Amino acid sequence: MLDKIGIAKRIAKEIKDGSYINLGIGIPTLVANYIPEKINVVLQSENGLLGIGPFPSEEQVDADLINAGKQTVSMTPGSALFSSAESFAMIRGGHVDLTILGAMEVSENGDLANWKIPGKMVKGMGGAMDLVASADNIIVAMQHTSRSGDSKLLKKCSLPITGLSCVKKIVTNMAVLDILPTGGFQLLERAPGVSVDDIKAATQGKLHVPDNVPEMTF
Amino acid sequence: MLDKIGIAKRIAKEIKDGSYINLGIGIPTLVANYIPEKINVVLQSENGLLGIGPFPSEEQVDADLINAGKQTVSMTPGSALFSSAESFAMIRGGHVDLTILGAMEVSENGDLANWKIPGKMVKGMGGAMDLVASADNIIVAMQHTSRSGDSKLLKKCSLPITGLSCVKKIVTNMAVLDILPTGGFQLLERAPGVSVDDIKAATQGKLHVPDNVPEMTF
Amino acid sequence: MIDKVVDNAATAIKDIHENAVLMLGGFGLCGIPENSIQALLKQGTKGLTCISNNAGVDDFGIGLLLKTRQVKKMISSYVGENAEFERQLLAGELEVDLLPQGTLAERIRAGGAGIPAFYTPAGYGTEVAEGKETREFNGKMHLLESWLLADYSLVKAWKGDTEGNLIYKGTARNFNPMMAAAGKITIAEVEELVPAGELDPNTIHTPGIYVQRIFQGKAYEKRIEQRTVSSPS
Amino acid sequence: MIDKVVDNAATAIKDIHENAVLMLGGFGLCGIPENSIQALLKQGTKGLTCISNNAGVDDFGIGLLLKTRQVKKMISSYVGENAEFERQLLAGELEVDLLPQGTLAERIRAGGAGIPAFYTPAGYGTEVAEGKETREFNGKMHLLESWLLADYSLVKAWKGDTEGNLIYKGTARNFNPMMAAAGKITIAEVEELVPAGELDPNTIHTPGIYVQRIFQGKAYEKRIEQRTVSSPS
Repeated sequence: MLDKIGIAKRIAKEIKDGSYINLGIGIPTLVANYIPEKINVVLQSENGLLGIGPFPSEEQVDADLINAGKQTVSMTPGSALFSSAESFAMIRGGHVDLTILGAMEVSENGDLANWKIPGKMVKGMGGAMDLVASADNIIVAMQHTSRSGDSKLLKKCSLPITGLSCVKKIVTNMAVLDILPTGGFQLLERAPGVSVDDIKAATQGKLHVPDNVPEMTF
Repeated sequence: MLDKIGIAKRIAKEIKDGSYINLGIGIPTLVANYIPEKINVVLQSENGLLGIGPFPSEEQVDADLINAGKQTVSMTPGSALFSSAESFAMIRGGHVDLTILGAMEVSENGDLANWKIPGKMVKGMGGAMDLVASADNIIVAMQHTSRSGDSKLLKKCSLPITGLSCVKKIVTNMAVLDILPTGGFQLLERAPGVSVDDIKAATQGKLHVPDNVPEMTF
Repeated sequence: MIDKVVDNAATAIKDIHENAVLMLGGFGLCGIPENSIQALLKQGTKGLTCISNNAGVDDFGIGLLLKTRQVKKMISSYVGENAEFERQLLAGELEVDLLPQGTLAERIRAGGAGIPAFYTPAGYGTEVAEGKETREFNGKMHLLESWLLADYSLVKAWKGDTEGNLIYKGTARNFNPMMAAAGKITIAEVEELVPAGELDPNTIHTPGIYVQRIFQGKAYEKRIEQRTVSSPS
Repeated sequence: MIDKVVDNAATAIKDIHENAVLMLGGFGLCGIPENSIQALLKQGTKGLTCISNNAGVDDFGIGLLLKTRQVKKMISSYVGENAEFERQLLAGELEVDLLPQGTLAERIRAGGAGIPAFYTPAGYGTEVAEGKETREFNGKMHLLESWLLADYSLVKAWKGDTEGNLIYKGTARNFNPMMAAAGKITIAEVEELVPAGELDPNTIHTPGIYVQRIFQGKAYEKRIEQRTVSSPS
């Protein structure tokens, strides 16, 4: 089983040199810490910044420079600032190469639910619906099951949808899986100490299991 | 009869303090020279400038600073530069208070034709269609008749239309006229030396003539 | 010459009437019109519809106007940091429209730009699509979304000049430029107000044509929601 | 690290193929990609569709590519300064689509911004409306217009950095920023190429994400169409 950092580390391996990436709040934000040094990427913040740098020092903290999670940040050399309309023009126009975000549920045809739980206070979708409707390449970071052991990789999402058929790849605490273009979860890798049977038991949606399912390496 | 400068001078009297104005090529451009000194206006150039100044001195000429007529210009203090999309956002969004442009024909319901003569080389509409479709207040500068004496203030335009029901006021070499909301040319003023009968003879569209038609003053 | 400069926030917002539709710039508490919000609080105008990406926190930003029950309706993309907001929403005292953030930004941009409607893929197949026209373009489904306009837009900039030209700083730009263009009356508060001609025309984010009133703000608190720092390594 | 910087215009445009759809920045001869046009001329690529507000003059700008018959189609708003253009058009050798300038600018902006279609009032009731869907909003008729995209966008900026960030100067900005966003491959030529970090992030007009290749241009002629000067008074 992976912890949150493990999930972030595994996702970091998917990142290609020269990419522009939007990282959601939570585990996705952690991914930035594990991108190999030889790889150069530019992080996009939907509130209007390309080139998110590390958290600032105490002296550098600037209330006018935050990320989409409202955390104070710094800027990398070569960064650019812009409006929210321009930011979502970038996103909607397909200029961001990779979007990494969290999920509550994913269905076997790639539907994503991550914004609303009926009966609970609705905080809003923020930029998630724009991101998932627009990005060509979406990787989801999530727990494979709920605390009570119910699968979150489903035939059909039970929660309100954020976007249809948008997820390409999923990294959970148990496995790495692709969504097949024809539907279904294609199992690619097992987390250390997790068996194929564990994954089968934890996956409600249609799971394609190849003969050989390697353990993740980092 | 007014010459071009006379038409420009008369239009200049219509300009209100604090207005943002787009001036078309030709007579409209001349209007800028006759705006009273106590009145402050900002001239918009649809290629991306608010605050057109006078022509530059020889030393100030900058190929990167032109107006929509491709003439080298200067900038007034407090000017702003922007893209063509932003420029037409301003125009389409109704932020420009007054548009002054030339016309080949105007119809009694305010249709304007000024971009194309069938059989002649078509140069294009440039920004004219955007301006006339968007501006609340359009003043047209034009000759009342063609060289052969045919009226250009018509029941219906014979030339291809630039915009429907868009003209509010017309200043010709012979008269000042409003387009009535219900249709028809409302005669307001005569040019020096021009009689009401001259104007009647030169106007093909429906002309409303009040009892008293004062001569223009400047 | 018509002067856009007003003395202070109270004068600038004086004619904002009950049930007015407002746009308020900012993302979280970053780039919000602090002075205008304080003045509205003092003026007590009620029944406001507030179009703003967020709803502030309990004791700052739009949260202040929620507490005094001056807000009738919020149009936002994310409203999660506010307990009083939650209470009013659950009690049915507050209307809330939640929109995808990019759709919100683009609808406001469309309002300023005279585009009454446009198509976006965001929200297709979700609750957001309910009651909306859909249409396929290039094999992908889209929703028809309409422009948003406001009676008054309240924006905050870093620098401004007497012509109303504005320059924002850092990520405090966010929704401010589009809102400046989408307000019938746009009221800009700035940290530094300079005479016309002092700002480089090439660096202006909001051309003055969009701004009807401008004033020099004061006592900016610029509260930080998540103060995250790197420990020196 | 993937390097966006290329040596010169010839390298930058090398893979532009026959029948490619290009966008070329500029208004008149102001802000046009002079170096890229010269390189295209030398490369001789034919069958080009050129989306550009104007078509240059007989011996400069896109006019050069017209003379060598490399242009199959022009999509522009105003094409009036070019005798060779007129000859080819009347002889049926050149296709021309004329669009209202604001519609052209907004269709390009929509292409970059992922908006497949939008409504504008410009052109309603005119020849431009032929074959287009119309719709009333708020008592006013509008046309449905679709986005424009390009295989390659050729833009010209004043300053650029190695990340592809661009700053334009004066009215040379015009169509360049929207085109930079609407090209599958955007090639930027700049008067001054600086290392990443030298440009103020707050003053950038085109964020580097839109630019795939950048090079330092040379020998800019910056021809002036209408040299108008004030006589000293």
